[in-house]
Amino acid sequence: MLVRILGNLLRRPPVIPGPGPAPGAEAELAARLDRLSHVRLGRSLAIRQIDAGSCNGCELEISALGNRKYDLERFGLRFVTSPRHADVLLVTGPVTHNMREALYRTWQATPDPKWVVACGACALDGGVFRGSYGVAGGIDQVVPVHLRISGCPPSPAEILAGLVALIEHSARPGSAVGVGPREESVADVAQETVEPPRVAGGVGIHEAHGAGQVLAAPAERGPDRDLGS
Amino acid sequence: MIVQAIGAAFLQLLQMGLVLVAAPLLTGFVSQVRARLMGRQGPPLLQPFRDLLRLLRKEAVVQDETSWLFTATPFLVFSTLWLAAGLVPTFASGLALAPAADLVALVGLLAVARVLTMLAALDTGAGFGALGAVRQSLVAVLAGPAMLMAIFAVAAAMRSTSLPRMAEFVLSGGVEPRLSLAIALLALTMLALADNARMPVDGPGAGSATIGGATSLEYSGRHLALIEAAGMLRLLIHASLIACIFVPWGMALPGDGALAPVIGLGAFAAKMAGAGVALALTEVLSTRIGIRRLGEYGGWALMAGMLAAIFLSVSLGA
Amino acid sequence: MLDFIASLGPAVPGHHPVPRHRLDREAWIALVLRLGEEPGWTLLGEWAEQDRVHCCLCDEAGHVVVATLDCPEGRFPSLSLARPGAVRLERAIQDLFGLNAEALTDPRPWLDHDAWPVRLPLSAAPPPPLGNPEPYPFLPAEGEGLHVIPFGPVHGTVAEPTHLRLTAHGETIVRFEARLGFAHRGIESLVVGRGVEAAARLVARLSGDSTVAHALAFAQAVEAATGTAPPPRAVWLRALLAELERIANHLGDFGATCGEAGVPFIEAECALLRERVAVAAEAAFGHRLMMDRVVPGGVAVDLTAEAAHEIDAALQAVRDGFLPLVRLYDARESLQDRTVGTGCVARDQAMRFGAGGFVGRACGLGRDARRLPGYAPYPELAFEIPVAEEGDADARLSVRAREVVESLSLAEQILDRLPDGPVLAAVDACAGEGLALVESFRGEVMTWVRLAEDGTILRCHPRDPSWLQWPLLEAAIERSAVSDLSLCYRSFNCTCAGHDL
Amino acid sequence: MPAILTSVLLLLVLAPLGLARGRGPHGAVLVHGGAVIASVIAAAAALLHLGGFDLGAAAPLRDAALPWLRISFGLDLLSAYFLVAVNLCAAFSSISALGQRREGSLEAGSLAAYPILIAGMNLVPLARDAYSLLLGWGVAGVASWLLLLSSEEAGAGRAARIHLILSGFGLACLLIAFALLGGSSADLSFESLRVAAAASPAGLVPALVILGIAGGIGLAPLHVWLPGILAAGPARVSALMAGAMPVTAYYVLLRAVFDLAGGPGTGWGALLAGIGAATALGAALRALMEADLPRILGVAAVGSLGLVAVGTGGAAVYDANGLPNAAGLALSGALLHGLNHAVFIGLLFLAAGAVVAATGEMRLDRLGGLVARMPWTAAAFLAGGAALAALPPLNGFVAAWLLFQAFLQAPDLADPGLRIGALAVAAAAILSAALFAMVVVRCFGLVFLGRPRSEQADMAADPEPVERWSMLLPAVLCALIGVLPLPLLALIEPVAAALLGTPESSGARAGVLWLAPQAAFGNAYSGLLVLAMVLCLAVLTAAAVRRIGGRAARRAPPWAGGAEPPIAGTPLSASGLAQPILRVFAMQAFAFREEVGRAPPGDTGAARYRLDCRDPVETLFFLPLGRRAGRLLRRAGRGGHLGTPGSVGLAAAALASLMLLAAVLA
Repeated sequence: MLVRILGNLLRRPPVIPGPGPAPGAEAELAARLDRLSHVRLGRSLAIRQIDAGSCNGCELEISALGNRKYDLERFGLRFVTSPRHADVLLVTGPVTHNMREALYRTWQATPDPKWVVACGACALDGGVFRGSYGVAGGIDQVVPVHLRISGCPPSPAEILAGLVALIEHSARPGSAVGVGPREESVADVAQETVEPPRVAGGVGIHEAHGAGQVLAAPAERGPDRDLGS
Repeated sequence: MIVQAIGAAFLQLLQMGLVLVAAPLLTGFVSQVRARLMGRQGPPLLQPFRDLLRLLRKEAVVQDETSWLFTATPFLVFSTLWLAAGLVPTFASGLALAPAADLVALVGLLAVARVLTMLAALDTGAGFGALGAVRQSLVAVLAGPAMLMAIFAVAAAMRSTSLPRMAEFVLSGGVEPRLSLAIALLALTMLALADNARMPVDGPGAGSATIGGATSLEYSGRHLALIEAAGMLRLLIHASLIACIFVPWGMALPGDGALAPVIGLGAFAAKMAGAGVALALTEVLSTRIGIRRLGEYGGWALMAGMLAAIFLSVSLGA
Repeated sequence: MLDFIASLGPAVPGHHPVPRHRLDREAWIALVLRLGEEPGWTLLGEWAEQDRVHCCLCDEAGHVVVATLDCPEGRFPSLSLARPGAVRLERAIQDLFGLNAEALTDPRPWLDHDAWPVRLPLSAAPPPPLGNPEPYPFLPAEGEGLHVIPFGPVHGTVAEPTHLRLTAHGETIVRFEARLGFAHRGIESLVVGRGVEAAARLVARLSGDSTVAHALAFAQAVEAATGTAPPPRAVWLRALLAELERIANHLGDFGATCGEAGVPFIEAECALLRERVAVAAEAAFGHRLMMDRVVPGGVAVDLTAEAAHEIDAALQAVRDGFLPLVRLYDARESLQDRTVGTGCVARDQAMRFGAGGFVGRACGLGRDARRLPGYAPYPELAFEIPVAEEGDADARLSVRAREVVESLSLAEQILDRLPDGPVLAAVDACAGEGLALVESFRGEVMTWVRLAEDGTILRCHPRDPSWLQWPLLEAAIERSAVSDLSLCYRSFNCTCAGHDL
Repeated sequence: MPAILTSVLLLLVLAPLGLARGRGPHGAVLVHGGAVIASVIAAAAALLHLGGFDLGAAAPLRDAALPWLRISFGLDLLSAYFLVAVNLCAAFSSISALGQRREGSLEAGSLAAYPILIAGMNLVPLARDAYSLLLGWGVAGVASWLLLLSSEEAGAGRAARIHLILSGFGLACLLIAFALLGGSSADLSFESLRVAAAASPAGLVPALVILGIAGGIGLAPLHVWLPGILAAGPARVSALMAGAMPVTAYYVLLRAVFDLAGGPGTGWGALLAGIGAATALGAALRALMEADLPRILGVAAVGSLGLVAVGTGGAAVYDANGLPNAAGLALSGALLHGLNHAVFIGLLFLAAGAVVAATGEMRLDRLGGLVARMPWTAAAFLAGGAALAALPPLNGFVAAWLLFQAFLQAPDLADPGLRIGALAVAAAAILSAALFAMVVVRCFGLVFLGRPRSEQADMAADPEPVERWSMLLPAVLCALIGVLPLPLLALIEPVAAALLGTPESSGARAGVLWLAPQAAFGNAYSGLLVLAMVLCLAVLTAAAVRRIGGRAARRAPPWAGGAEPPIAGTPLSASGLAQPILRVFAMQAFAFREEVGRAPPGDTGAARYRLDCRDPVETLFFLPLGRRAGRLLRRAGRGGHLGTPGSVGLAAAALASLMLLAAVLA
């Protein structure tokens, strides 16, 4: 083991070349958020993953981001346990009614500026589970979504591309959403949130994979609030 | 006399600044080396600075019903550890603040930081954070005494508990290698691992098994930045403490020329790099011990400290 | 057992491949009583329709039978007194169908958190919600100075939603209870009225890590109900997919458990091997998790020669990479210090709950659906079912490590002997009932379907093995310290998504 | 000297006044106000004497003594130092009592006994002969017994009985010790005792004195009862009995063994240090087991005195082995800690009293969240706790630092056994300090932090300003001594030097701003610098953080994994907090046993948990003894529940019989 570990120092890591930011996503993100207040977080983002009722396929792929091949940490991204430490909520699954409150509370516990990334087909609009009595349908029904990563499940490379777009974006001045106290309830947020465009088509056998793309969605929020207000 | 005092004050200022830069660098270096050992590319060396900056720019969420202690603790802990780090000679021994605290007082400062952290965790009231405080209390109860016993041995061999004096004593060749010193080094290393929540006692990403992370679960934004920075400082304190006592070579002494501090800086960087590699190797190669074994681990560290002191006091008399 | 059940009531025609007997109330009670005397009879599942309940039993010889009780009054005698594994299944039946389990030892609600827009969603006329959610009553713990440590439903770093509630005194665990149902998406209601293809896609998303096993069980059940025979090449390919999935998951969990015990090196290596399998699966079948590749009637994609080669290479890489890690695990006493004796499951408890998979096999129960009752093509393949006796985390790890080796060999055998031919057969649209048992990496998946005349789904119940393993996880954690919680949790790796439906 | 005697007389006059006006509206104010004035005067006069301002002490009151009782009083450095400590504690307790006007009418007997207790504790250091010393001791003992008797706390009667037995036992031991010391001579004045002791060193005297005071300061194995006694009284009495009384007992030890008998020698010194270390360690562990705030503080008081004993014993060993510098360091540390003890233990009891008065609760598990509701009390408690835990920059750390520096000299001891013994004692003492830090975290964390765990705790409020100052003053004093210890050490060193008979320069005050004992080169500590630097850096940090990051902040409910807070039962329990430490340390020594009755999976019955933890001394030895003694006492006197006249009569009778016994023996 020692030999292998020391050998690792000499070997080149088997990492894939860093995926560039997903095309289009960054421009979208910037266009949507620039009018909000200017906070620059730099090349460092902490991610709190939330499973809001997914089939755990997305979780498998998200976990894979930590392995040597994708090596999430080289971009300055890392997963954290407490939402208090997080900047990004990476949410998967069609929000089940049973997880609705928990998702909202976690969102509320996260300090501003923060982003919500909807990851996977179900997270966008409920996916195959849309219409069930148990499912609220789409993350944006509960919290505002800033970035959407489709696919069932999206491959690690696709998730990584989305997250890299986000970090590129956060490294640029004038990126993040405002900071301010808020007291809304789940219902308020849901009302505030405009129905974002849905991904065309369901998830079929052949389009399920490789068709993953990153879409940016508007985050319609209340009136802009400046830092420190 | 005045020139000397100004020189000491200047060195002290330099030292206070140096530790602020060196602490995140050491942490970043350790995670970089660890990542490379695991065959990953790992985060950039400067990532800890970026993380701290990001946290500083964020909003701070403070839990309901916490008191002033919760918000004051990050500042107090950080400044306490900053002072403590500034008191350990790194590149030069003639520091102005040296008489403010010797090694014993340094242990006291570390204890203050630990107690404050635990109180802040208890202030959040409940759940896992409080359990983190419980676990940290076990580390604290074992680490402080074990460290003092190891210091006892070292101080008895070097006839002082003042760090600059100890370093100078070693540099002057006044101490021959002894078994007791090796055991004391072992004890101090074990404690450094335990106190910094490093493997094999603890490690990142262990969920409910962690000690270190649990107490800071409710912190966010600038408070979290300070808590994390304090953690980095603590690691630096332990590393530079061991370097100062056991390998002081390269350190600039008060009488040395103007170039000596520069050499001292280089030597310090090399020592910290060595410590970083050693730590990363330990973390990659070891298995985390269960918390039920934590008592044993601390007990062994305490025993090692005791043993060092006993060996030394027996051999000194002979 | 078959004779006994047959003596209780008449067999229902059109149920394949195992018999289903309709029992009356007295016979059902006789069955409950008999179950109390026969520890060897395993309760594989219990599910309901709007006015009847079914249970599936398996004896030591691998005979499987389904018993049905019509309950027009909306109540049925509970099996929980004889088989504690039935408790949660019956609580779910109460929540979804409103059928009342009499003398249920634990009548608290289960999947229903009072958050749905309806109550009893699968009953004939779902009433509106009560709208006044009451706090869930957790099981009590008594003693001086106890405190509660809650985790979740958002917990860990990347984890499924479940609320874990620990009652402890310092580091001593006094009680551990998991509350599930957070991932309840209502799959059982979504599939109703859909065609088998659409339903297959939903069932494949029951639990992403065992998507092949669930899809396979569903496909087999549908094929049994409709009398479809999948082409031989499809049967063999399905087994290949299933073995690849087993290998990938065992690798991931072996690494994660070692990582939890504090050996990040093994975790990193295993993660890379798992990635290797996923990449090969994508190259060969076009999906990293092989989701939607198994469909009723066969498989959706054929395996090309290059793809077979790619898989072969991946298998070889896993073999080369994994065996040294297992040796490393065996050689490290400090690692085994964490795993040996941690999270112990007693054999009799595992039997009472009918836990299958590596959880059961780690405490001496050798049940494996691939062998008993067995399904094609496994009777033609040479493999062993590893069993350990200790029931602790170490035993589970070693069982899983040996299963990886067996699965590698199985996959290689399949690649060697893969028959030629078509891979998809048409599924007739006809009425029928089918049951299938398929071994997922966690244990046997039991899926039961009833099809309507037009071939749409009338009722489908996929029972994930986690149903029977969660209670054992709770018991195993109670015997450990708080600090071993995540290690224990990982060594079981029960799924929430698969369980919550 | 006259000032001190005057204040003692004032206190003695207050007693009948209290008895007479006790039921009146102003009785309590009169008595406690008088006590404040008397103790402040006495403390100031003693401090002045210590500082070298001679206020007529040159002429001891021998002539003014009552010839037929051969009572004589006087003042030297040692007496003056202890008078400072005792009267500081007395002053703070009296101020606190003065502030507690809401209690209305106190029982007259209690009002009368209170000034007598202070007077008795003043008489002990003032005494110039064994007889007067024992008289003072006896007066204090009986007065505190009366105070306990009049307490309304549950178990006070039993505590009073035990206290009386312990006092009587201590008195008897001391009597015999002095008798042995005096030998054939009937003159019990200190001068003649000194001469007599020098002529024939009495080997058993140190043992008898140690045994005599062991009950008073709770040295192991007599530590079992003291916490109960200390926890039983009202706050002002507990503060006095825990803060000042043991210091008086410690004075008796120093006077009898070091001054009169010329030092205990290596053997008894080592024994004292060993017992002290064992006491401190045991007390720290016990304090982690207790669940009531006053009891924890009682145990903590015992532990803090254990450290004093460690220093004293160490000083004796060093002195006997020709290491005067180390001896001076150790004794300075011990003396300083004695004064610290009087201040911070008094403070902690007063703060605990305020908490109990405000909430009616003393169980840790029923308190919580008081830091927002009683901010001043919390601040004072935190200061006292930090002093107890020997955390810089408070006074407790200065004493611990001096003791550690003294122990660093252990390798210079010639005897290897002693060296290793010193190491063991040092390790135990250090460990106990670390454990006490946890005791403080546990107390402060559960009482003042988190969310209130009972309605009473939620409704609590800080006490009135007078009572508040009675806690804040000692807290400030703790910080002051910790930050600027040198002036005090300058006063202590001559005391230590006089006791050890060494030149004065042995001590710890070579530096200007920092402590720098000459014995060890380069070792230095400055609380002032540390505190100033930490505060500067904190301000600097806060400014920098604000500049970089702004100050956006919001309050939010706790994040409990997305579950709805608050979740019932989540606050950490007092015993749960201590469990991991106790499991490591107390498994064997305290028979720490946990039993978990787990329900099998599927069973909905309750899981059960039981914890067993006992002090072995208690179970093996004292429980049976105590039972027998209790039976005896109950039969003899019906114990606790006499009326006021009855108890006063009983007290007078007890005092008279003690005096008679003493006179006869003398």
